[in-house]
Amino acid sequence: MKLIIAAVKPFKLEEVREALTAIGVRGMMVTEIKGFGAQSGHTEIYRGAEYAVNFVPKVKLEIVVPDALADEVVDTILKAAKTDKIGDGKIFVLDVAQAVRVRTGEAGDDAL
Amino acid sequence: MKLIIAAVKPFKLEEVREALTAIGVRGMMVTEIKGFGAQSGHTEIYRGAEYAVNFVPKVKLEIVVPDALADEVVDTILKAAKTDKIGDGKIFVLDVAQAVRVRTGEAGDDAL
Amino acid sequence: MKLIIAAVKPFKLEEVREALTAIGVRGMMVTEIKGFGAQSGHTEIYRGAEYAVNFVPKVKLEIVVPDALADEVVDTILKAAKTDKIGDGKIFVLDVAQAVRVRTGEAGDDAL
Amino acid sequence: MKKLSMITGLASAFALAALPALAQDAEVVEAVVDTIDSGDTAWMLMSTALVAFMIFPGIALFYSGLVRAKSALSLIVQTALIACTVMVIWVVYGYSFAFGPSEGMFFGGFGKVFLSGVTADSLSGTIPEYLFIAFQMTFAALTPALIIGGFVERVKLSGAVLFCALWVTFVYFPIAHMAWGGGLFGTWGVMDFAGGTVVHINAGIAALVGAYVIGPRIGLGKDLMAPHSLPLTFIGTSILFVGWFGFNAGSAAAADGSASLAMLNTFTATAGATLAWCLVETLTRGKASALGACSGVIAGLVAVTPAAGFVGPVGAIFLGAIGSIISFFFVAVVKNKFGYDDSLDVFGIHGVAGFVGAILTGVFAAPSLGGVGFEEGVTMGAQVWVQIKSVAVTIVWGVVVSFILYKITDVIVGLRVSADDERQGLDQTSHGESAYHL
Amino acid sequence: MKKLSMITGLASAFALAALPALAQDAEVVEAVVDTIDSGDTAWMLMSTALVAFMIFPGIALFYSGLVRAKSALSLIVQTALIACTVMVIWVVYGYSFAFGPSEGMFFGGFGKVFLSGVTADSLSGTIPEYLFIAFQMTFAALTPALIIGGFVERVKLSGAVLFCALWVTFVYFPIAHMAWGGGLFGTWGVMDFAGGTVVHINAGIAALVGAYVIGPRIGLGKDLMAPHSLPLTFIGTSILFVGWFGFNAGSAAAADGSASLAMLNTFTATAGATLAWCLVETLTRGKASALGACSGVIAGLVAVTPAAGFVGPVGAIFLGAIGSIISFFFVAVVKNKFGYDDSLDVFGIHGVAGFVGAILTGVFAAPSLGGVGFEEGVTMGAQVWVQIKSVAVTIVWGVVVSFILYKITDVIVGLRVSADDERQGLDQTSHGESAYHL
Amino acid sequence: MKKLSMITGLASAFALAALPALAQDAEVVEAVVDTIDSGDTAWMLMSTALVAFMIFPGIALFYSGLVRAKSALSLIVQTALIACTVMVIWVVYGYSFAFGPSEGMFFGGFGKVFLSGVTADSLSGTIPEYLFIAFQMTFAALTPALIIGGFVERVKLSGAVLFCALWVTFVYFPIAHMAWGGGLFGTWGVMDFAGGTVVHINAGIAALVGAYVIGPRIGLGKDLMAPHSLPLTFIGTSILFVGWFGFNAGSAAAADGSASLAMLNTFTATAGATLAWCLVETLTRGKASALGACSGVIAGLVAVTPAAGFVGPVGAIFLGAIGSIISFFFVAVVKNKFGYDDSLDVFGIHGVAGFVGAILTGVFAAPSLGGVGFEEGVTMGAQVWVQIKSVAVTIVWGVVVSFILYKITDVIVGLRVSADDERQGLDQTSHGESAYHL
Ligand SMILES: Nc1ncnc2c1ncn2[C@@H]1O[C@H](COP(=O)(O)OP(=O)(O)O)[C@@H](O)[C@H]1O
Ligand SMILES: Nc1ncnc2c1ncn2[C@@H]1O[C@H](COP(=O)(O)OP(=O)(O)O)[C@@H](O)[C@H]1O
Ligand SMILES: Nc1ncnc2c1ncn2[C@@H]1O[C@H](COP(=O)(O)OP(=O)(O)O)[C@@H](O)[C@H]1O
Repeated sequence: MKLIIAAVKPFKLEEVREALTAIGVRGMMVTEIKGFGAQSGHTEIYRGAEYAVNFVPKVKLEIVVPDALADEVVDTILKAAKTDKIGDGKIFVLDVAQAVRVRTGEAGDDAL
Repeated sequence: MKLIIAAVKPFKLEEVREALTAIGVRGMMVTEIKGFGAQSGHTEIYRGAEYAVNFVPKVKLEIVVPDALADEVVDTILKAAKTDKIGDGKIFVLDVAQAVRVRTGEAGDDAL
Repeated sequence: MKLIIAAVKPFKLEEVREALTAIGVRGMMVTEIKGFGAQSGHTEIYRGAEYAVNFVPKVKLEIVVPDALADEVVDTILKAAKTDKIGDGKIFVLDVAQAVRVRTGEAGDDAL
Repeated sequence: MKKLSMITGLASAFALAALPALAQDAEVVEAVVDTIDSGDTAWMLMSTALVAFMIFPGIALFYSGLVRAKSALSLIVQTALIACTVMVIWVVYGYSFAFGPSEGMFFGGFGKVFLSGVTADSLSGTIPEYLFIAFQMTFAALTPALIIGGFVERVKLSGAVLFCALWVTFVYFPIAHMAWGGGLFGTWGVMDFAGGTVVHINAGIAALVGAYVIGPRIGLGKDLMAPHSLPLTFIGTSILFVGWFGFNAGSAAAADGSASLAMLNTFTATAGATLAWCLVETLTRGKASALGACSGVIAGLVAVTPAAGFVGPVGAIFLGAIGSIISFFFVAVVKNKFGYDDSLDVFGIHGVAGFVGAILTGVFAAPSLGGVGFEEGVTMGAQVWVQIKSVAVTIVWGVVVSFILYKITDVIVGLRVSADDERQGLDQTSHGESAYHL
Repeated sequence: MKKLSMITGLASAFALAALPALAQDAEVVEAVVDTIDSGDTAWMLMSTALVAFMIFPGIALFYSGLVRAKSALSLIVQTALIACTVMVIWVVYGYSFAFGPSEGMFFGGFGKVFLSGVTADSLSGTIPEYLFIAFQMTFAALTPALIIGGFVERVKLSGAVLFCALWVTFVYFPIAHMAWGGGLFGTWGVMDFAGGTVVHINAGIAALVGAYVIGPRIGLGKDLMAPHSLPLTFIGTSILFVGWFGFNAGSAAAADGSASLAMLNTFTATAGATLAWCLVETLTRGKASALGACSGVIAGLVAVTPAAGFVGPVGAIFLGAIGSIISFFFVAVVKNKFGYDDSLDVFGIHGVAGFVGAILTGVFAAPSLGGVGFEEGVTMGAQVWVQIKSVAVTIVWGVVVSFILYKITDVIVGLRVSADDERQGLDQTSHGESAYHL
Repeated sequence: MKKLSMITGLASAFALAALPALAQDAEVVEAVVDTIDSGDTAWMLMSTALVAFMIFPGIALFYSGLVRAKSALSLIVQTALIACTVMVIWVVYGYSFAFGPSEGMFFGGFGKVFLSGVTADSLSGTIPEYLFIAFQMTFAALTPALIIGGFVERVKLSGAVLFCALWVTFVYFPIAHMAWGGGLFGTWGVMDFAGGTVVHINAGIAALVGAYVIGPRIGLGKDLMAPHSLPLTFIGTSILFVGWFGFNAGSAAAADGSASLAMLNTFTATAGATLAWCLVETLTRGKASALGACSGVIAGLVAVTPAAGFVGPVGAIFLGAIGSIISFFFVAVVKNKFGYDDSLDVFGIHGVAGFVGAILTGVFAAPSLGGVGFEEGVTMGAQVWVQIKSVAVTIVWGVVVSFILYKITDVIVGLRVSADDERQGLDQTSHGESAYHL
């Protein structure tokens, strides 16, 4: 199994989720994060005080899928999250040793 | 070492934490996440506008433990997080190459 | 490639980010988390009701870097995040199988 | 109307002799003061708006901030619908039951249902009767909204609204009639300037009974149930504080010396109570808290309510402080010994500080303690005894009737939501919304 | 000034005969009431502060809570700058255009630009003219701030401010003159106690035209656009509610029976409307919501605005409920059939409930329905016809002139921000701030 | 009491000749106006409630929203306990020190400690003395609460409360006596309608000295210290705005033309100041901000405070705008050149706009600029010189005495928390709470 981690633009979340559901992904974990990368942040001024906010809001998706599905998931996210503008995000793939479903105790691909 | 990632129901957090402490887990990272899975979300209506909220609030636990402890940790979470209702969550296990404690610089199992 | 996960004290975030930028890290994902570890939480009392808050606010950094850079990143975080007081945090290193940049589709070290 | 007549009469007699509020022949008084006073009317218009402010959003925010985020809106909806229901009831029969023309001890009769006979020219003392109706309506609408603090995060909306509709009918209107409408307490010569008994003790009792009947929240004593937003609670507290000037000083029914004294006392009692609560906190656990300050403010306001126009400004400081300290010990110590979940301490603060205020009004009104004094021939002991008697009647009436009404409500629409709904939070399950999308 | 004179005259004549507001010879009235009344002045000082409270922070919070967090501050800045701009305009020429001495049907003339000739001794009825100027200024400043709810999260700040400056000049002042300054509607004998036509219908129309001209938000119907903080919206709603007592009861321009009736009606209409909205919600989708309660409150307040001093307290319940139900169906059903994005339902609530209120004022004012009655010799049918005529004039004037002014504004400074800026949120891109750093 | 007598006298003399406030023989005035006026009383009851609203929750929210979330509650607790402490002090000896019967230049004496001799019948002009006491109490309680903005997120609660108790005793009461109690400034004929010098300059100076003595926050200029909730700050600002009508128009001590003018000027000065701040922001950095709008509102209100009843509505626009622009440059440019951390710009706004307002009152009061004019025989130059002299005395007194009192406080209970506590946030470490559990 693979864990696919993707950082994407917040307003793309729904589109990505729908695209993934369409190819059979049945679960994911979504976190609001602050991204740092090539896309620069912004400046806020409060009366005299100027603050550089170096982080950009992003959402992180974590999806565990059977090995066979991993490439398709990456491709699907690639397509759905793309705006061709800087800051579109990154996808990382990691190996997963084991997966278990809490409710049933099922393990492995069955748990996903 | 293993990284154990678990998505569980928010109101189960304290119970899981206590159960893990009882078997000797000494640290973890907890994140509030939005879960997507078999458990369906809900609908909110604001005046005429209807929104399907597809995500369900969950908490994600990330725990790094020595290899020897990993199975017990998974079992403990399984037991403590279970309500036998849909949406009880998932547990994933990944390999960890290295761990370091910032304060002391200790590495490996000693760092946990 | 390696995924480096670090839990550090929130007020150290900027310092760590700057130190990492200085050694050539060009991206990361930052999440506000609740940490559990040796550093104890605190107690809050609301009228008669006393609550033990067992978690301590931390920030989690996730950084994917080429294998060659991994050790330097760990060292840099070690140095920048250190206050020599309990709760300074942990660093974990995991293997990453693949990385892709959404905007361009570049893969591997090029994507970072 | 009598309440106004009384206090108005009192006010004009103020220079000569200080008298406790007591039932007089309304016609006689009206014969004397039968023209409108634009200054009094201006102040009562404002006082009415101020008490309305205590409901929307005062009490709703105070309560909403104290619960978990997943139920923050439920307190808002419940407050709004209860208050609106009572307003409709008020013009239909509430005003008549409480202030109607009947001579009964417990009931004003049907003579003024649908406000029959009232026109824009009708006067109540020196102000239009429509204004008196509006002012009293805000009291009637606020009181049941206080009760819901006893069983937050688990009550059914329909249950809460139905119970409150029954409760104003069978508890609030009768007791308001006894105290202000020329009924029982009035004939006894009770001193209750702005409604300590009718409003606060009454609400505290009903909340306690409700907490007992409905049972504690799931996870009580185990889950983190800390207030989700103390700034919200502080805004609510402050609005209650400011609105209370209408409540207390408005109860003089005139813009005069009595109203001014009531306002000054409302300040000083609150100051004494807030300092006292925070001091006790500091002594017992080393820290003064924001919720402590807010609790002290409310305790002081409750304690001074019956006393506002009767005690002196320095006496009010002590009165507020005593009410506050006793409430603190009740909430922080006594309550924990029992198993009930009066979640937002309606009984612990409104009830307890209400008792203390009612009794101490009979004490601090003494001229030797800076008060305006008792009625001719009444001793402090006698007055305290009257105060105790009316509190006792209120408690017995409140416990018995509220209990019955909760049971009736439970049978008709049910009082408590399902455990799953409670766990998910009332905002989602009862209202289909989330308080925040940040 | 005439508005005041009229209603003051009305108030004193109340006992004899109930008359709708109509234009009288101002000098004659002034000859009668030429001394200051401190009670009336006290109430109008307070009413003015209450209407100011509706702007800062009432409407700003109401709107701010309803948008996404990334645009929460933009509503605050827009409200503040629009209101401040109109205040400056008001003393420069607005007061003169609306209430100036000219005898025109649509225009008060230049006679009082820069408030020329007004001193601290000038009276308007029984209150200082400075106070009348301030009271009316708050109405003029509030109305355009209502409009921006029609095109939130996408309008340029400069566009919003410029449009509003033009709009008060070419729409608000003329229509205020027609209704209150001795102009057209006044000569017809329209009954508009506190400005249902001038304020609410007017704002609703302008918002609708604006929503149409500016176009919908990016992602409408696809993205989650749920209110970011309903507690904020509830605070705003409550402040609007309390401020509205100044708006409605202050429109009596005196502390008297008429003001008292207006206040009582404001309560009961709101109660009826809130219960009605929540009831319809419960019947149609099973749940009463907090936003529903807030919407009902506003719908009731809008509906009762023209009727406040003319109908009876029980009639007001029905009037509020009817306005609320029609607004509900408009907002929840009708609106969805069209493609426009009147984001915060300014037309759906202020416009629609405004129509209903204006028409029904002519109905519920009938003595048989508990109202104060029509002017000597006027039938219900005739009055309703007058009401319809003035609404119609307002609509036509509003649609045409607003449309032209939006186009002019678009040419001069532009109306809409770029898509990227809109997506990132106005707070960052127009104001360089974030509402929250939690 | 003299303040009231003066301004009341002034108000009645308004038609004949416009006079600046000056000390008169109190007995003479009282002989003339010795009956209660219910309209004036109604307005002063309301004004008192409005100023209370500025404290609870006005200033507390304004400040709380501007700090980081981890210290949001500390501002609330500090404000509450300081205000309550001063209220107790006020009835014990504060009123006597400031407004007591002594003829001294700096001190009212002990004649009215514990409000001795005051009854519900005592009058102060046309209102009950109890009411005058309450009104003045809110000023005394508000002023020290302003000061704490200078050293937020690092001060010890006990240190803040003790300092403020000392400060009102040795700075506020003497200066209030000088300005309003028949003391020094009064004999000079200073024009300070509502307390620009006593309240704002005074508080600004004390905050600046405090910021200097206590030192900057850890991480200043490095860590993100952006306001944690600008909506909270906006609510606070708006409540200050509305409350300020009580502050300014209430300072007329009557419901009359002078109060009306003061109210209108409060509007127009705020409008001018807010527009000016946002305009300068737009010109200098391209964006108008919500915090800028809030800052402009406060700067305008401060600037118009001394001038409220003396200048014309158009003059007030300019006065507000000038005060606002100078504050902007102070806060955005000048302050950064110095190392001190007057965290919430108490000096930068209250101090600086206070100076500007005090001086310009002497200018814009000129009849040629639309003002009500100077006292018989006084030239603009002479008046400006008097204004400067009283500001100068206030500054010198404030700097010297405040500095000593900070040092004394530091010795007795300490002024600053430990670095660890500061880093973790005062809410946890001083109060044992969290503002939010979302
Ligand atoms: N090396 C990295 N490790 C982890 N996350 C990264 C890394 N590089 C980028 N990211 C994430 O991807 C987001 C987008 O990256 P960025 O460099 O801004 O733009 P782009 O993807 O267009 O090159 C960042 O905000 C960050 O959250
Ligand atoms: N494939 C997956 N990858 C990552 N997280 C998952 C995956 N499947 C489920 N989850 C997480 O587990 C939670 C529970 O899963 P769900 O399918 O709703 O119920 P159940 O665990 O009872 O089958 C989800 O909300 C989501 O956070
Ligand atoms: N075994 C672990 N797995 C995951 N995270 C951990 C683990 N141990 C500690 N952490 C994280 O590191 C933080 C600091 O650890 P803690 O034990 O408090 O102090 P120290 O690092 O000084 O030993 C914790 O708050 C937690 O977020």
